[in-house]
Amino acid sequence: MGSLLQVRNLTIRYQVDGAEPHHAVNDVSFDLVSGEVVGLMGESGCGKSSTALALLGLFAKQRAEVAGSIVLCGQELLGMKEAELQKIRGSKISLVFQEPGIALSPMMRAGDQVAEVIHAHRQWSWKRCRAEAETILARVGLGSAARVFSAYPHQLSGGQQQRVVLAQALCCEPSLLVADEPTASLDARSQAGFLALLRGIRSEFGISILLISHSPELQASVADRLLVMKNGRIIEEGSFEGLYENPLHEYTRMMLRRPYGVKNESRVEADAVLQGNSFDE
Amino acid sequence: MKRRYKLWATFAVLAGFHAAILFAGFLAPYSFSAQDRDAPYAPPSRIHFFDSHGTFHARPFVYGMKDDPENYGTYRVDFQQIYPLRFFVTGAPYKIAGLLASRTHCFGTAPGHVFLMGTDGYGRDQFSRLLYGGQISLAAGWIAAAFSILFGAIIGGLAGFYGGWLDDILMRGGELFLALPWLYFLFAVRAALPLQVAQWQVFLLLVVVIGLIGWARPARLIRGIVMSAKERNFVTAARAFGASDAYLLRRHVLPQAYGVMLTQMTLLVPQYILAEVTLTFLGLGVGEPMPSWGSLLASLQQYYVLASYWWMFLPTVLLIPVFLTYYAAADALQERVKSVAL
Amino acid sequence: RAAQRKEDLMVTKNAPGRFGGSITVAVRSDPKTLNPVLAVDEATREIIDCMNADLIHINRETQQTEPALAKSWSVSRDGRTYTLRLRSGVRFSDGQPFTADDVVFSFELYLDEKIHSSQRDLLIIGGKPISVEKIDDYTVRFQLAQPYAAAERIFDGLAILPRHLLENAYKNGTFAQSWSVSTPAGEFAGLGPFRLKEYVPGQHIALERNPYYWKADLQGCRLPYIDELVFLFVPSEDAQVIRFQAGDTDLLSRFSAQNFAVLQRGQAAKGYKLEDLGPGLEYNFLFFNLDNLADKNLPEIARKQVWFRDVRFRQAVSAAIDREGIVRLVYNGRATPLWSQVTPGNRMWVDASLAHPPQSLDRARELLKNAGFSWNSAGNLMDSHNQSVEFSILTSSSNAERTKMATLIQADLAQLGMNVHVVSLDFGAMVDRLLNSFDYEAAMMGLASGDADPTAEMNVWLSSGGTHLWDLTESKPATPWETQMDQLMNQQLVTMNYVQRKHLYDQVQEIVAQDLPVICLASPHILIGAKDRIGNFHPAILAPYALWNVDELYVQ
Amino acid sequence: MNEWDNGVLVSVRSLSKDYVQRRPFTRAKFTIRALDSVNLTIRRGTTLALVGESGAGKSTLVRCLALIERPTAGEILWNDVNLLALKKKDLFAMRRQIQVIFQDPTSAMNPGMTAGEIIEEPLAIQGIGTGSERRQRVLQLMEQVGVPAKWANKLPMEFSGGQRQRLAIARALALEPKLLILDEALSNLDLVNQEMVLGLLRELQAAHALTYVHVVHDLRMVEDLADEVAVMYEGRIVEQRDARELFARAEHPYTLELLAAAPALESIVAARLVRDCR
Amino acid sequence: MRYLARRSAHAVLLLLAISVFSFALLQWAPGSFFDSMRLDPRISSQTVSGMRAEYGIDRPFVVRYARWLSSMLKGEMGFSFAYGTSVGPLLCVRARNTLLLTSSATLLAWLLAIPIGIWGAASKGTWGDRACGMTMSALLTIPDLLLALILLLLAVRTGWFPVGGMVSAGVGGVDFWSRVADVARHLILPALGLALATLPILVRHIRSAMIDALESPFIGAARGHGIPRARLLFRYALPAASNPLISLFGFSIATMLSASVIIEVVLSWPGLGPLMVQAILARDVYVVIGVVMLSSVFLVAGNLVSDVLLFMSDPRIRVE
Ligand SMILES: Nc1ncnc2c1ncn2[C@@H]1O[C@H](COP(=O)(O)OP(=O)(O)OP(=O)(O)O)[C@@H](O)[C@H]1O
Ligand SMILES: Nc1ncnc2c1ncn2[C@@H]1O[C@H](COP(=O)(O)OP(=O)(O)OP(=O)(O)O)[C@@H](O)[C@H]1O
Ligand SMILES: [Mg+2]
Ligand SMILES: [Mg+2]
Repeated sequence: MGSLLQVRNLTIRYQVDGAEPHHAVNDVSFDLVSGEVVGLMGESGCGKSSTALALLGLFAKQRAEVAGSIVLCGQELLGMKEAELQKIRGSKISLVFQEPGIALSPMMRAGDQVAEVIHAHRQWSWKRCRAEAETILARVGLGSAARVFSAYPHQLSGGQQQRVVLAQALCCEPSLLVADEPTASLDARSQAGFLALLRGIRSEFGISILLISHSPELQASVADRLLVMKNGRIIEEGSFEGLYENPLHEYTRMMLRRPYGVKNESRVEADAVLQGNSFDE
Repeated sequence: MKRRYKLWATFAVLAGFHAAILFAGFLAPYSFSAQDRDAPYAPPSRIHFFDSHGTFHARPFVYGMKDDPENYGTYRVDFQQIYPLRFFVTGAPYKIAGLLASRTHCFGTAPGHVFLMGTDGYGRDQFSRLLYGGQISLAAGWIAAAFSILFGAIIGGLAGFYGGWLDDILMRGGELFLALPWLYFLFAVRAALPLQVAQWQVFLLLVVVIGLIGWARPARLIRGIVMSAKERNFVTAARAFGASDAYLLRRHVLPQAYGVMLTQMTLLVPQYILAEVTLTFLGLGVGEPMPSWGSLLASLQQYYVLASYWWMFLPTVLLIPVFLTYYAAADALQERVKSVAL
Repeated sequence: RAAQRKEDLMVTKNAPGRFGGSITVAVRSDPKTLNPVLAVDEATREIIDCMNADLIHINRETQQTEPALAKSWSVSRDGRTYTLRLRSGVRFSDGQPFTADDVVFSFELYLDEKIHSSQRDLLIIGGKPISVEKIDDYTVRFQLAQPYAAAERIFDGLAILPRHLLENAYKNGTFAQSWSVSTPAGEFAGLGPFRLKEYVPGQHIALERNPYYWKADLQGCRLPYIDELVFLFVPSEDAQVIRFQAGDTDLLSRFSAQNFAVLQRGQAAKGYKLEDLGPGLEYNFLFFNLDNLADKNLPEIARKQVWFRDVRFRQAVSAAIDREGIVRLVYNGRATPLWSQVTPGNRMWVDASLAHPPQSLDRARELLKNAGFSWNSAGNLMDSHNQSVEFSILTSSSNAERTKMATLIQADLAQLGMNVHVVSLDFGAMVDRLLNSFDYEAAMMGLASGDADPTAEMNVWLSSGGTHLWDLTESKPATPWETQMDQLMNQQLVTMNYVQRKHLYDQVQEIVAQDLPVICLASPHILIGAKDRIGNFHPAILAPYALWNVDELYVQ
Repeated sequence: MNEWDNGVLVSVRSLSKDYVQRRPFTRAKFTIRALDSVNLTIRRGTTLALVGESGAGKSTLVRCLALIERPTAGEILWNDVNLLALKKKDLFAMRRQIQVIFQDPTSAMNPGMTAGEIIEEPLAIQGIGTGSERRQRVLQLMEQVGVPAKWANKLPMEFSGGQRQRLAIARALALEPKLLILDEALSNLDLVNQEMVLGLLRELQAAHALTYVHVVHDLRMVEDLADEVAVMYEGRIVEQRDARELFARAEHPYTLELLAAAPALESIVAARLVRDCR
Repeated sequence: MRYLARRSAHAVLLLLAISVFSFALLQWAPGSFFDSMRLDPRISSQTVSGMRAEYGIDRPFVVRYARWLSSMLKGEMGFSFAYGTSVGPLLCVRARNTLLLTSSATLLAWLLAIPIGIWGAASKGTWGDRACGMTMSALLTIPDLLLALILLLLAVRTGWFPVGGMVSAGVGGVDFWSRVADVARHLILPALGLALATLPILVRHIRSAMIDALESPFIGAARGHGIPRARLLFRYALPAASNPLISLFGFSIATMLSASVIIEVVLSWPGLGPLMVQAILARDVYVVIGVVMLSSVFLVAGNLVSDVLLFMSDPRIRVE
């Protein structure tokens, strides 16, 4: 499989009013192969979301300075014209925003927001886009899709909002999905469902995923490879089990291992219950 | 960094404008009421360095004027008379910033006249009148606009924040205000004032009245925003800390209307300055011989001025950058106080 | 019966013109009514006059009376009985004959107290309404309570109305509502050169040729020449000027000297001509509040009235005024300075021997000094109680010229050390002060009587007159010169001999110039524009300036 | 026997909350029952974990508890006092006792205020300390939650998601409340920071006998941090138990499902290794 | 529905209040219609006072108000001293013309202002935006009257537009469509003038609200989903910026009857404007009150519309 995304020497500096610029991302390089799921982990504030935003070229000039190179399917994204970027965003590369609460327009119904994304990339009638949006919403686990469809974001629970955002990202079947904490406000059952969904589309369409998540469980379940970031740099890279078993840095170990819970005996029983319940369906 | 620089730059320019107006007495070569009955509607004096023979003069000069015998009421340059421009000349007495008496003017000519922007129908120097005019116009515009916005913010804020019957009462009250024929009120106020009150005071008073009456529009705009703003999560969050309504309004809700308030302000100041054009039309203007920007513009509204005396437009043209700087300042301020409308 | 009579056409002396075409004129506002009895304002009258005719008419060019619907008249020896012979065979615009009944009916309307015609007062002579009597179908007799010098002239502008159309309304008491602007065109009939064709509110009123009009030209062709006369309603003067310049309208009157200058520039190319007819009858003046303020609470003004009542003070003010400056700066030179109320345009009545002293500040200072005024170190004028002389001049904001004059006077008087404020109020507010509250110090006004004859001015100069602006509280003359003026005015009213009357009126003018109840300033010239293609165009200084001979105008 | 003697701090009795939503064009109303007669007891000095499916009504319950949403029916008793019937003045004092960290911390911060101002706000509103004391406290709080104090002048949108969440925690802690409600307050934090915040909370609990209601979706954390667990499902509390007990003796089918959906990390890693070997 | 009913009830009360206050204000203003008649030397003061009595000017306030109210209920809307007829029919035709003018001008102004304002916000800080700001402040500096005169001159010089009026003289007879075309041609200039006069206010508000809206994070998110720029501006940012614009829109309905006075006077559009100016200056009070009442109805309607739109556009605002 060919390389889908090449990031070279990505550097992001935030312009801060009245203070010196803040280096959020420093000289980050990595590759992503088609169909691959790469996990990105790291301490809060280490620059993960910034990297994700940079991949989609979402920085305004006066806010941040972005340098380096981002090549997607042989196209350099940095410095690309906004109009061309617009065609790529959402259809080739799409992003699940970290905080759904602020990523949704408060003035539009949830269903319409999904439909808008479809409408932007498909030459479909508006009616068809809406129908498609409804099926996608159902697929991301919004059981009462009709209600959610016509609800405004402030009428939805955190989890519901997150799934709307997920639906937006998935609706056009992008070749690269950048998911920034996609399950942060999902309960365990919904998370499992989401994982199933990811696997499903991955096997179905062969999309690659850059998965940003703090949850080692999530990373362990889906990520083929793991990048560990610290202070804006990638400090370690490798397969999950490799890093889990013998990390180079203490930092990595701390990111991956929960300091609690393991010692609890009752947990063993629960584990036993879970044994049969694999995610592969 | 860049943003801050922009704000200060616009403020500096504004400060410059205002200083020029404050020190009008010094900058203006003539008194605003000095009539030169031999030179009504004289065109602007051109400032020369070279005379008609091509000789260079280190000191800039203006030519004299004489009546054009062929066209009544127009002038010709009199190349015989050369009046050098002098600086810090002694002329009509005035008060610096309204306090210190002085007779020194920034520039002028000893004999002859220098009319930088021509003269009006009485032969009064337009440039001087423009400078002096700003004093009353700016004061009027600012005061009235401030009143409107202040009342608008208070009333619109309360109506939008509490809703219900309070909203009904305040907004219906606003409608009542908007609907009444205020012209009559102004007539009445003007008529009720004694004749001895100075005209510019009357005018200022009327503009303030207009400003007081004018709260209804900003109030409605602000109310709309407040209605939406008070439902935002951070307002709820502050409520959970026990914030009082006054605090919420002041700290969280009204700031979301700053953008609209600023916009209203930048629109209202010019509008109130120009309100005088209408007031003059109704006989409620600042009154002769006091100049004001409104009255300068009001004189433009006659066809013959439009058709014959292009320099009468110069005040308008000069007002554009002033208003534009207000906009720029408002823009810069808006960036500073911006509240993301989410 | 009457219709069988031979038609008694009036033949005009003008050069014969061409028939057909239409003329468009702009007026400031819609007509308020089309009923001649109720019409008050200028625009309304101008339109109504084109559709109606009077018995005796004042020729606007000669300023003399001439026969109209009355082909001749005779006056009794005592000057109290007028017998008018009417033209026979004349028809209204609907084809119905005109007889003495219509005249009697019309005067009944004008004189009816309940109708409140603004013309009624003109018909009250010596405190009694004139009486009308039908002698036969074509003769009427008018009885006056006292001899009246200008009796013939009162018939001017009194339209004769068709009894057959209006009698019912009058009897039902609905006359006040009849012939309003919403009445259909078919219900009108008049004796004027035109009749109503169409009225579109706010836009225009179109009149068409009256086929029964009673005038003919030298060749015996029935007037008027033009088929259609359209009045456009253009509310602003500037818009009128621009539309005239654009060729939208054919005639233009009532515009400022400045606009005259603008129009002059394009004159040749645009195919119109402009005429400066010299001063009209309007006179602008400054006057001081001489009302008796005893029962008003206006101590400040009452204090200043001590100055105002001093004739030397008024003379000083008059002497200080730069009338030439006013003419030049306010009117671009298209006005005539005035020292009394009669303008040189009023050829029959102007006192040519009146002195025209030029501006003289020295003389003014001299007069003030004699009156006990003095100057302090700052150059301010102080009265004998050492109060500084400061007063305000009230002007109407709707009249830019008068405000401008006041501003010039302000600067003139500043040279005398007087501190003068110009207070311009809207007309309503100003009039309220002049007439009701008397809360003013000095004011500027202009008056233009509709007629050149001095009788039109009675209300102004008689001390009991309703337009005796400077002192409305007065019922008996307060000063000797006022007594004399009352006498002179009353006397000229009953004097039938022109030379004697002129002598009396000259004396009035001299008193005005000397004692200055009002300080006359200037009279603007009547300025007229017309398209070159308008024939028989003979504008006059009396209103309607260009349209007075509309029946003779033609389009080349 | 009086339940307050058992150390019950808050008792929620048959609390219901209905939301109204309108259909797009017809504008027809329909009602969403977000809470359906919820009964809940919260014991003083303990941590209650609230788990449940997304949309189950956890946040709604939290908002009702925090007295920023009026329930449709029911009562909330705090030491015998019905909080819903409180007068304005008492409510003001009560607010200090109950603090909440919202699920969506960003929208709960005024985007025009700096981080320092945001954290200082509750102190200022409640009138605690002088200006400089408050600022001192703000910096201290920021350090405690692991956000560099030098960033006190940044605007909220200039922080990362996790940092904003920590600012929210700092703000809630500022008033030292008796009852602290955390609505998924750790969801955006990495393990290290989670542990750090939890440590802080534990410390405070030990020192001041604080009571926590903690909405979590990560069952793995529950037994570590909670004394008691309440499971919500479709607007109702279906189970309330001792945290340890829950894993052993869960009864409600939904609870069982929930437990089943959260495998332990070891098992996943083991599964991966197995898969790799195959 | 209940809301509308309540608002209508309020509106009736409000209109009553407006009429009472207007009456009081008119009472207070100096001068009366008959004063200027007294300046005519040919009319005696007895005649004038006779007329005053006839029209009931001297009656007490309450009596006059009651008389006016009853004539209002009959649809006459009082009596015009100048025209000697009832006010209702007088206003009717002109109100229609004014409405035609102002509604087309409002439409034009919004159609121009929305793209300009949005474009200004989207290209904030560019030279284009600055030039646009300059034009707008120039427009704001130019008094309406001057603007109207300039347009009139434009019409005269170019000959492209009819110079004032509403129909050409003599089109009475021709068929309906050419009459419509004729009116449309006459409409262009005044509508343009009116639109230009309100344009800077609208543009300024739209631009500023859009700048605020465009900085919201959800716009960034929408960008991230590849929403095309036009849709981003119109579908995402515009609704978020719409709040003050809706209030403004309400105003533009509210001021439909009174906004065009000067333009009407200069361009001789046969609307309420010239009538009202004359009535105000001549103190033809019932005409003034008639106009005031008519515009109050529009005011109430405009604000109602803006409130309903506000509730509909912003889901977060709760209707009580
Ligand atoms: N303002 C509102 N209007 C209408 N429905 C609402 C409103 N707020 C919440 N809801 C609905 O109420 C239900 C409960 O929402 P709540 O936010 O309490 O869920 P939650 O348990 O917090 O879920 P999550 O774990 O996803 O945050 C959801 O179905 C939600 O859509
Ligand atoms: N707009 C901004 N202006 C200034 N600094 C910023 C801005 N956005 C982010 N930062 C800073 O850049 C750094 C990286 O932020 P980023 O959002 O990429 O972190 P993250 O890895 O996503 O963290 P988290 O897991 O908490 O979301 C943080 O220290 C943050 O404070
Ligand atoms: Mg992040
Ligand atoms: Mg929730």
